[in-house]
Amino acid sequence: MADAPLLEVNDLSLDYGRGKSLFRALDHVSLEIHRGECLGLVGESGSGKSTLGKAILGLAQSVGGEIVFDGREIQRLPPPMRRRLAKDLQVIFQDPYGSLSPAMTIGRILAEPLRVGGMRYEQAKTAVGEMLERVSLPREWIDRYPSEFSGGQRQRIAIARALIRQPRLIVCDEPVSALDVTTQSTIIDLLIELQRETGVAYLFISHDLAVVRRICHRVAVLFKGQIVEQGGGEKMTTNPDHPYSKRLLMASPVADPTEQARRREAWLQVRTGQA
Amino acid sequence: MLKFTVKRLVSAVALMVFVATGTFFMAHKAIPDPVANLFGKVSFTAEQYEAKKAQLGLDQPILTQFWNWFRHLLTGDFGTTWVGAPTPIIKDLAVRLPVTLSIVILGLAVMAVLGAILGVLAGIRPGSWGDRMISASSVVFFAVPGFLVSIALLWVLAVKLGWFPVSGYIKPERDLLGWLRSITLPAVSLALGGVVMIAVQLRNAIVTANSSDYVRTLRARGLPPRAVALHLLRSAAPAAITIIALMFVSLLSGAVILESMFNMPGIGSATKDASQTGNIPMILALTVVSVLFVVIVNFLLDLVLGWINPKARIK
Amino acid sequence: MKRLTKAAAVCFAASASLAFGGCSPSDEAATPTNDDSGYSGPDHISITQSFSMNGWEIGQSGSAFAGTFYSAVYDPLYLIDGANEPYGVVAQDTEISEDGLTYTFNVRPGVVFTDGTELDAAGVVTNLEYLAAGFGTASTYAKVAGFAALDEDTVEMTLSSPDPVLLYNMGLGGSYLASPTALASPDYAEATAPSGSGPYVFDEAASLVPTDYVFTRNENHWEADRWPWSYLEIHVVQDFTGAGTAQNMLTAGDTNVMYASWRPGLEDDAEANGWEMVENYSAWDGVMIADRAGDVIEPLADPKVRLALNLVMDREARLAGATVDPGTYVTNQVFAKVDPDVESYPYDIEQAKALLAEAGYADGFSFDVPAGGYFDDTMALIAQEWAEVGVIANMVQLTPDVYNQQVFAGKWPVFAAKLQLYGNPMKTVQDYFTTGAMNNPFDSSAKDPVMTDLIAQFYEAGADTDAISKQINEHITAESWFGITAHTRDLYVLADGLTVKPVQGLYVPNFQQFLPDAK
Amino acid sequence: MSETVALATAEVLPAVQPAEARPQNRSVAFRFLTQPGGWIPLLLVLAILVLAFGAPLWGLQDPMHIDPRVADQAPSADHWLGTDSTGRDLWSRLVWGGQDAFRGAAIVLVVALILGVPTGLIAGYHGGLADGLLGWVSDVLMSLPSIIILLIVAGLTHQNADVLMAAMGVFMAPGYFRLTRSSTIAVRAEPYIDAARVAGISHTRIVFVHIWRVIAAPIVIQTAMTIGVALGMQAGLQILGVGDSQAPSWGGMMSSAMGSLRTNAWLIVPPAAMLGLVIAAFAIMGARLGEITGNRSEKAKHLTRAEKAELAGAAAARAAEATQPNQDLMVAVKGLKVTYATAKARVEVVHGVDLAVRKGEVLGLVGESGSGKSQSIFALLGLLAGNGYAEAEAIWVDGQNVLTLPAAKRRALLGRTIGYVPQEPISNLDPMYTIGHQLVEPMRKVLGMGKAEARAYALELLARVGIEDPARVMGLHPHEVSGGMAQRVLIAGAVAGHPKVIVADEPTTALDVTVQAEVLELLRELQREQGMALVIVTHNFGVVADIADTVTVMKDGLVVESGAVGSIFAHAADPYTRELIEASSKTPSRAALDEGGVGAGAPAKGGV
Repeated sequence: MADAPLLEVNDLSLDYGRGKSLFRALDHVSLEIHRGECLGLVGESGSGKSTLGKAILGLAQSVGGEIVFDGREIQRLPPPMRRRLAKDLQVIFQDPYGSLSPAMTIGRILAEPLRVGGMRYEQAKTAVGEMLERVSLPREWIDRYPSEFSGGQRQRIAIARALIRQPRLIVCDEPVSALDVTTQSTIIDLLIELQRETGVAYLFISHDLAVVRRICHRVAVLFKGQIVEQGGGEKMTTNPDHPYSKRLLMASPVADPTEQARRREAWLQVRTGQA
Repeated sequence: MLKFTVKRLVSAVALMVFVATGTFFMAHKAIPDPVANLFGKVSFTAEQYEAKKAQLGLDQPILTQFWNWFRHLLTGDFGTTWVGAPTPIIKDLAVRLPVTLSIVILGLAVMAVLGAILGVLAGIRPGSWGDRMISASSVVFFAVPGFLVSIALLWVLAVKLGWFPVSGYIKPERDLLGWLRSITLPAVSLALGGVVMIAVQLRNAIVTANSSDYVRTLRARGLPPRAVALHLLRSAAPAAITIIALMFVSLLSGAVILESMFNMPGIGSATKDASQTGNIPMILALTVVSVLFVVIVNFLLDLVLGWINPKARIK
Repeated sequence: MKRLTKAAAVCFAASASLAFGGCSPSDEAATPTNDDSGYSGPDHISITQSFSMNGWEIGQSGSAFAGTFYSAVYDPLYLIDGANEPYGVVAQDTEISEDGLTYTFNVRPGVVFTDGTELDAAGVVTNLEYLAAGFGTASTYAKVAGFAALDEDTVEMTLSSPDPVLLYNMGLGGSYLASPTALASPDYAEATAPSGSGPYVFDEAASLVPTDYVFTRNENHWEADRWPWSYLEIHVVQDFTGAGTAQNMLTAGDTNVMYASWRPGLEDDAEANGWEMVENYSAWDGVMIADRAGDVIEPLADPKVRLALNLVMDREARLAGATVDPGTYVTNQVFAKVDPDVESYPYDIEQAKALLAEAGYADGFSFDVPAGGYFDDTMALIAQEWAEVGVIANMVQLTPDVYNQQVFAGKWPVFAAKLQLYGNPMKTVQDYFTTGAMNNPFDSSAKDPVMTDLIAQFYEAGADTDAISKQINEHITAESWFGITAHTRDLYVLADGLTVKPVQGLYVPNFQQFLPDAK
Repeated sequence: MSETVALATAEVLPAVQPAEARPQNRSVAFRFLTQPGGWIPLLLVLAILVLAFGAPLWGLQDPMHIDPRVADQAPSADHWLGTDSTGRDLWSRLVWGGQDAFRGAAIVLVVALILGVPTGLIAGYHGGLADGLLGWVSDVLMSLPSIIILLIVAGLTHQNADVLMAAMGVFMAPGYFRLTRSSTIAVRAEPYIDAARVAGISHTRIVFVHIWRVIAAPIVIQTAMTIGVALGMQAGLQILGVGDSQAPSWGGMMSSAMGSLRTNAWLIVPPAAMLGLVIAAFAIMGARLGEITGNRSEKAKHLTRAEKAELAGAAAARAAEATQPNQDLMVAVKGLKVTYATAKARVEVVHGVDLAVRKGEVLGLVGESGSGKSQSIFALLGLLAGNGYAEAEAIWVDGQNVLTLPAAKRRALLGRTIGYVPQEPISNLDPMYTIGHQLVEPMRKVLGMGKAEARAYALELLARVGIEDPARVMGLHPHEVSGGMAQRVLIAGAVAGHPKVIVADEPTTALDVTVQAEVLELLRELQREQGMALVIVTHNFGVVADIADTVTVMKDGLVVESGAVGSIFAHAADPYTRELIEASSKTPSRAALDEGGVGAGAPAKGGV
């Protein structure tokens, strides 16, 4: 991907709380995402992966560093300019039950971003219908409420909402972690197809290396607010270099007894050596 | 715990100062020419009017009046009452406070005990007839104002059956049993609304705690039911205690009507008379005292809450 | 409900006019003859009443409400007997000079105050000078120029002009004596206990001000043996719920004297419990047309208009209600002794309309009247009746105390009221017609030449006050000075064989009136 | 007086969790109207409103007309409710009085809403200084006995009823403020609000569209309660003599009726009954609405003792003939059925399941959410929720069929023979007690240890489960420790009684991957050391591969396959099992998928 990156994060730092309870969530983080690429961001809780997602989406204010989207610094944009950015930069959240307003029909939920773009509800209805079918949900369900859908279906609606204005980058914050294993793989495959079709880029945040391996072209490992290693999906999920990446890989159990036995032995070595 | 206590203390004092100042200026605005009212049925000449005005200090600018009043307030001197024999209000309060406090505290006790018993009974066996009865009756008891309840009680228990004196307050040192009998009816009338509130609150807290993960884990450890019950009570207690704090304020308000109905010389009936005769020092004293009690009770309950629930300490 | 027969009603009326307190229902049941030694009544009196009091300072004892409290702890110079005539208590051998300007009396020996001071003439003079400046008692001594202690036990009062009502007022509560030493101390007014010489002493510890007062015997009182009771109690009950708090206390024995107003079934309860009922016609009901000169409401200057306002009031209809006291005596006169020769106003709407047309107010007029006191129902009915002839009275809402204060400060030309009836016509004239009197806020007498002349004659020394007050009564009825509908009575219900001789100027009788040998 | 009760209603009614508030507002109204608890009070209130405000139409007598001749008459043909002591018609005064009552309540409501709701939205949405300041003012208002201030205000306004009611509205505002603020804070925390902001939706639109839709229902409930309280307080003030005594009002009627309570007790009945009725109607409506929109799931029908006894009886009978399993099985469950009783029906979630684990071995119980795996082990432990009950041919634990044991004996197994490790670490520790107390208490009460002995043993166990500074941790409270540390404490608690079998319900699902590996290793070591059997419930086949000897796969309340780990992984018989294994085993990398151009849908062979 020789051309200029779609998103550049340079030397970004972010703190929570003040004084005694100051907590450095991001510590001089830098990364790039190119058009049509899926960058995995892997880390454990407290590693700062969600915070980075929020900073990029403007939901959290950094204390230093820049976030350049399509060549333009987007952290200090005045609200109207920031709102115009909504067309290109979208989000999918983890909790299927919390990411859709319970009091609105899915038709209205999906139409809302379009109406912000100036379209009236009637006009938006056709676009919404198409989008529903694109995420393989029947068009006629437009007037139903989120509570009438399963977790997997709700995430499809959330994906539809993210895609409806043809964004160029979607921050996916652990989009499948709350789903069953079988449903997870169908949603991942949907995301992959949509990426191939629309050329949208993903920042895919997860704690599960198996999921990241399947969808991400490149993977960055985050530990206590710092990116410890970045690399191709295959390498980072089989033979990473940084010790923490190694520990992370070896700690995730694999559904194969012999392979898992071997991995546990390796994990024990690393642990005793380290301990 | 200390930092938590100090913080609560500071906000309590701030509240008292705010209320005292607020009521002072509101009362003076509410009753612009208090002197005229105080002459009652006797006609008076111009210079008698001026003499009285000077005697009460009303001729000074409002701010100096406020400062004089506030300075004395800090030393516990509420000034003298303007209506009736000019006695120091603090003496009058000394007679009146025990009356109101007996009713309110007995009411609180009845509310807490009855509420706790009903709440625990309903909480332990949810869905039982007791539980359904309590939640159903909570709507009715909540709806019916306290003074209607007191009329019914007065009529049946005092007038018809004569178990309780019809009116009047008997000093405890004069006749302990008589004292208790004289404050029971007003206290119970005030308490009934609160009993159901606390019962419902306790019941909900117990049911939630009972279905919580940690109680299941405690049972999985083999803990006998009685020990588990203690855990339930401790986690349900904060909810009930917050309601008691809220009910204390409404008890005080309720006292105003009930003391007049039962002819008991408490701060409640004094408030009604003072507000109608424009007796400003008395109004201010009564307001400050009742809010003081509310603040004290809230402060104590906050401490108890903090002690019971470690998480609340860092609030 | 046993309705009282017409005859009995008349008997009540008669007793009012004869003012001798005879013919009260108690007469029928022969009162037990109790000579001094054989007193057979209870050992205490406990009165339940709805009037509270404002402290022990003798200067404010003038009002008709506090008499009971003061009569327990203070000795007065004069009191009033059942026949509304003043008699000497501490003051003996009272002599009044020919020109009515000097009064001399001797001070009874042996009067000792609770703080040990002995009463002598000088002590009486200190008291009288204090009373002359007292809040409630100043009007009593308005015409007194000075007091002097002629010798150890004789006091002389010199008046600036004759005052036939002086002794009556002093007897009504204006002459209670406090210890001279106590009077001298600066915070006397704030004393929470009286320093009197009376038959009983206020027991502050056992009392619960302002609802329960207890008085214990004063053994070294100069006529201690005349008082058979070991202690006295007064319970103040604002009967807010009307649940008959007082009556329940009577039934329960918590009290043995109840001050009450009539209600259906009271006689039956009295009979069932063996209580005795004594009545006292204490006030008139109706509306006060004070602005008789039309200063504020111009049409009221015309007697025809005032008469018209009286003619539309259906006085008989007011008696028809089931809960109206059958003892209510319909009249429009202000004198307690209703003069049969003075004709009453009939109920005649047509004539009222004619009179209004004559006076030029055919389509009526309107004005404001106060509301929010305790007489709203009375005013509402009268306003409704006046409206039938186009006279609109708009009721303006006030709080009870603002109502009282503004009404007697002369701010309202017309107001509903329930004002005292005095057994002694002289007091009625003084209180309703002399300048500055409380019940004469607009001072109409000064603006009516006939009235000013009659008042002047009334106050000449040795005047035939009865004859003059009769002429005054005829004049004010002809000129319709008042809108009175009836005289109402208070009832004292006594248990345990107690009895009382009521005094028509006092709402609640002094304790002296309960004595077996009460005057 | 009862004004602070309105503030309590926010607590009394189930705190509405906005995220799951019943969304279909349309059907909320529909369901409200079809319930007797809904339409009856509504109809009653509407009838009274129409009656009151349509008063001139009904040809009533003039409520103000005084006629002494008919005073204090009992109800009769021309005076339906009789007359009061001045001869006025009670029925017309009661009807006209309705206008005064509802007018007053309406003013209170409007003022309380205007003051309470916007401030609640601002405080809840923006927080910070606004929240602090408004919160303090609300506390001040709540701590003032309102009757005193209202009496003063009555003096100020010379009994002007409207201003007085507005002042009462100010006292009711904290009720709305607290409710709106807490609901807004709850909604504000929901991801869909962040999604809306990312979608470029302005703050105001978020507040007035997203937040308003969800807090509308609780506000309606609060309104029903507030009207009731306002009516009560208005009457209370009128009884104290505030306001115009002549104009018809319920409070005024009661005030004069009290004056003649002894002579004509009937006078107080109509106004008191009407007031009580209207207030109760509003309160009932509020409670019904609360239930409909509340988050309370299907009203759990708690099994009465009788029902449980009957079921136990049946189980005991069946157990008698059950055959004795072979000796080396620590736990054997035969034909387990678990059913939950809701208000409407009984729902069976486990339909006849057999489970077994040999002594000293590890059983992996695998299945997706809703497969009934957790319910099965809770049935085994006898810890089903109140409205759940289990039936089985037999549940053998350590050679005993627990179904034949009396409850006390069966409970005795817990903590001694059977240990339990829960899933969510933090929520399984009692927030009110220190960690030390929660370890020591079972030791003393169940294992009969002395205080010092228990404390020492607890410290030893904490060290054994890998906690560096046991003494410090003993004094901490659950909210002061990390998830990993809490899970270690729970494991210590489970093994304290030297149990013969540990039942662990997804012990590592809530933990980070690295901590998960540590905890699994700890479980494995303890299991080996003490030769315990271990039943581990999980949805992750990786965990099964890591620790289990035998596997049982469950789906929709049934066992689809069971067997030794090796054979299941090598050649699982059931397609569902194969699919599960595939999903969490090595998958092709994204690069591989892109080259092959293979449809992302079809799972390629191989794994991570």
